[in-house]
Amino acid sequence: MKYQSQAVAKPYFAFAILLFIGQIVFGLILGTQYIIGDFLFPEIPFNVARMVHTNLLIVWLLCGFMGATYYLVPEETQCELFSPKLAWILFWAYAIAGTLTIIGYLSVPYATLAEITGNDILPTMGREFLEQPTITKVGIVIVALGFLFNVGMTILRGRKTVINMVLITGLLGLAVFFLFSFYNPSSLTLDKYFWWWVVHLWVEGVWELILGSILAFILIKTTGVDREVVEKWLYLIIGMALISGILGTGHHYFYIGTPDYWLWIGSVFSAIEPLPFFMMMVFAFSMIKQRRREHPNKAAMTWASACTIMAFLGAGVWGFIHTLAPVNYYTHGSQITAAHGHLAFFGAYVMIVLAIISFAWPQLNGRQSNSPAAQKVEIASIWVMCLSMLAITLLLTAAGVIQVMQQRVPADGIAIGFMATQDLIVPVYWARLVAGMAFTVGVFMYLASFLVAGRTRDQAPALAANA
Amino acid sequence: MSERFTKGMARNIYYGGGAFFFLLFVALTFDTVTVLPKRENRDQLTAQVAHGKALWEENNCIGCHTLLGEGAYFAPELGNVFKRRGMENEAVFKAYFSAWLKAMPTGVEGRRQMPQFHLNDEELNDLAEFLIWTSRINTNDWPPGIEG
Amino acid sequence: MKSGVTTATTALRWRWLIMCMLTLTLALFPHEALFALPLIVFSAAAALLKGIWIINDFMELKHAPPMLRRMLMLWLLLTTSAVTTAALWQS
Amino acid sequence: MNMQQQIQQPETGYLPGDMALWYFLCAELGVFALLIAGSALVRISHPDLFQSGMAVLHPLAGVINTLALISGSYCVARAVICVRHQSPLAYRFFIATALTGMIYISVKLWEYQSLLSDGYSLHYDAFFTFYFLATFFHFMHVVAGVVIVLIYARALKKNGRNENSISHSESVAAYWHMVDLVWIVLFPALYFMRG
Repeated sequence: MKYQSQAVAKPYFAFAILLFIGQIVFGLILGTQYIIGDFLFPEIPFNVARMVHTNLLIVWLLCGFMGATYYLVPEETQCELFSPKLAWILFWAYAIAGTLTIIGYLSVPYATLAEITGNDILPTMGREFLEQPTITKVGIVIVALGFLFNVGMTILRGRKTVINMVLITGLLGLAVFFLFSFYNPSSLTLDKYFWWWVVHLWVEGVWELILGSILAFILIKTTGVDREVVEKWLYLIIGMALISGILGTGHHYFYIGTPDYWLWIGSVFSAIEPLPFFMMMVFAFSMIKQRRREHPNKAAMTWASACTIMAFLGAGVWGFIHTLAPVNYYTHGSQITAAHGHLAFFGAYVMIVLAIISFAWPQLNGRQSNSPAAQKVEIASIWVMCLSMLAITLLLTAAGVIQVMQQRVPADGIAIGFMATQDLIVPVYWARLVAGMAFTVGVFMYLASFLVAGRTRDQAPALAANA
Repeated sequence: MSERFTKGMARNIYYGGGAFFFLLFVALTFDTVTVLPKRENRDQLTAQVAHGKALWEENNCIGCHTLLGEGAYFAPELGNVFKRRGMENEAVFKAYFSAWLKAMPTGVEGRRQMPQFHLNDEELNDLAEFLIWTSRINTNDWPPGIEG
Repeated sequence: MKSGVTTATTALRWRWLIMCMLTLTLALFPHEALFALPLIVFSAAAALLKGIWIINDFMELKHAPPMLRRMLMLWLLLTTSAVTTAALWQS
Repeated sequence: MNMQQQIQQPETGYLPGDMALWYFLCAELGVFALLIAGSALVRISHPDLFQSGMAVLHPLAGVINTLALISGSYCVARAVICVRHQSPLAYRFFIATALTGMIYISVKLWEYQSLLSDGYSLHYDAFFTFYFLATFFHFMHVVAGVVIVLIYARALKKNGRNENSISHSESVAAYWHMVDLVWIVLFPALYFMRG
């Protein structure tokens, strides 16, 4: 750690990991409910568990992004954070608001929550991923503004590198597009249309800028490759991501009431969406190949390089298999979508946040890296998590194929109903639950690596003062 | 010799390409928004339909069901439930719909359960109106079959 | 050095003039059912020739890394044959 | 590098323009290829729509636009040669390129206007959806091309030639040729390949 104020990243990272564990727990509940329909009913109905699962994901990823920003911006700008105090205040505001929201989901029926938080004044609740009460949304906007102010002031004072400029653009975009979550017209199609401006333009737009800049930062630090080289690749990759991703939004506008030309635009542009992910993979591996130093933190490098592979598979390959309109006609809203969602989110965003935590956490604790013994456990946990997530994805894909073949493709009268199809898929759901448990084991191994790191602290390379 | 792959060009592609495609997206959005009223029959979007949509949201129906293919995949698609369960007859559908919601949860052991939402008759009617209106949106012929 | 320039520009000028002539010839083709087939074939051939010249001489990919040149040629071939096949299919 | 050698006989493996741009151009060509291939499929399944749709278009407008773009390509290729030889004519050739682009833009706008006033639009039928999507997307590329050429011509005139001028002018030219290449395939497919 070169700058004192980088330390504010610590609570953000710790809270992110905590929420990650919560997300996994609720994932297991959901996986069980897919098999035993009345599991935990009526205490935790499926919709509540799912809401908690997905909202925790978003909240912890954002928390990880903020932590990553607080960690890397002082180092990139070469000056202390504008106000570490503000970062701490915002952390508590964010953590308390987030926790209260989750408690709200779990303790009262959703309709009651809507009523007590005054949803009728400005209705924004009850839309997928945007279930947060309106006051929570307002809170998110306030935290985001404070955060952007803090980071923006730091960048204005310090060195402006490509990495921190791209990062701040991504964060700014994240905040701007979130504003569309306050727009909820009574026309369903219009509502859905602009709902995607939050969801798609986040995950296939501005979040990729954040992903790219964090990845570029880790690669510069661990490989010692010339900044110029990394930066031009960063520009090119995110440029390609925007070129394909912006009009690629069209692949969500096939069957929700929007005009039919979106069938063309969505298919054509999302067909080239795997390209930036492919380039990212090639980029990461060629940088590692050209490395000029051996960084002791092998675990962080494993996270970063594995991230590009899994992102390419999840966002690139699994996105492509159901993105063309004629295919999507049959797969839209099936378990195929769930398969793609799981691998893409894990590969692109979960892994990059875990990569930066893996890189930054030892440094925040005064070490170059964790001890070799701790890294061994951590790298094993990466393998377990990646393989389990691949298994979940393959099984959900199989579930989706069954669903499409039984429920969608056959003619009316021959096709079986939704619930009957789900009954057919139960064996696959069992296997998926097992894979989910394996993933949980991976998460615990990851946590165990922190314990090992603490115990073997003396074997870890110390951080040179002002290195 | 000049550089073959320059940061300047990569930056121009990022800013130029990003702006170019975002502008195209805005232009297409403008066109979409102008033709949507016809495709979704906005003239039939009554106060009841709007109230139904609010009820749909306040009870987080999207947490289990899909609507026009978006949502959770735990319970059936409801974008065409008016056709599937109401045979496109409003009176039949409303009778079926309110009986169904009042009978929830079924309590059959091991089966997926739908919570009891305690909606009154007016609310049930408006929610049904919303689903009826939704089923008439021009969705480019989706879903492929009646089973959704 | 001067002679090299002249050769290059002369070649470009000729190709440009021939491409313009080809385009104008298309305009003069009679639009009758009898000529539908020749028109399709002729316009496809003209498009191919123009594309090859653009790629090789205007873009100067004749001596570029062969992979890039092949990719562009493949692009030209695929798109031209797609539209031509569709047109021939119809007639 | 020996400049003269490169001019007379460009060495094998020489890439004109910036490599970053070529990534972009290939992606763009990919998009157009999918669009064109998709339209071919639509044409096979709805031949009648293409037949009636193509009859409505104005072949002369297509011919003028093709001449304009080919001439633009010629001018910009000459401009690159002039930049290499430090000839002051480069600026004029770039301006001429932009002018051909403006001819294209005017004709296309007239064409759009007359089609729209006759009631044909993006939503008319499958043919016109394709026609407007593909040509408007291409049209925006021409507009962008004119802007890029003008910006570069101005920079060249103001700052003079520097060690990056050759690469920059080659990049500008490569973009323009790409736009031209796409039109060369679209033009017969839209105006002349009637069944």
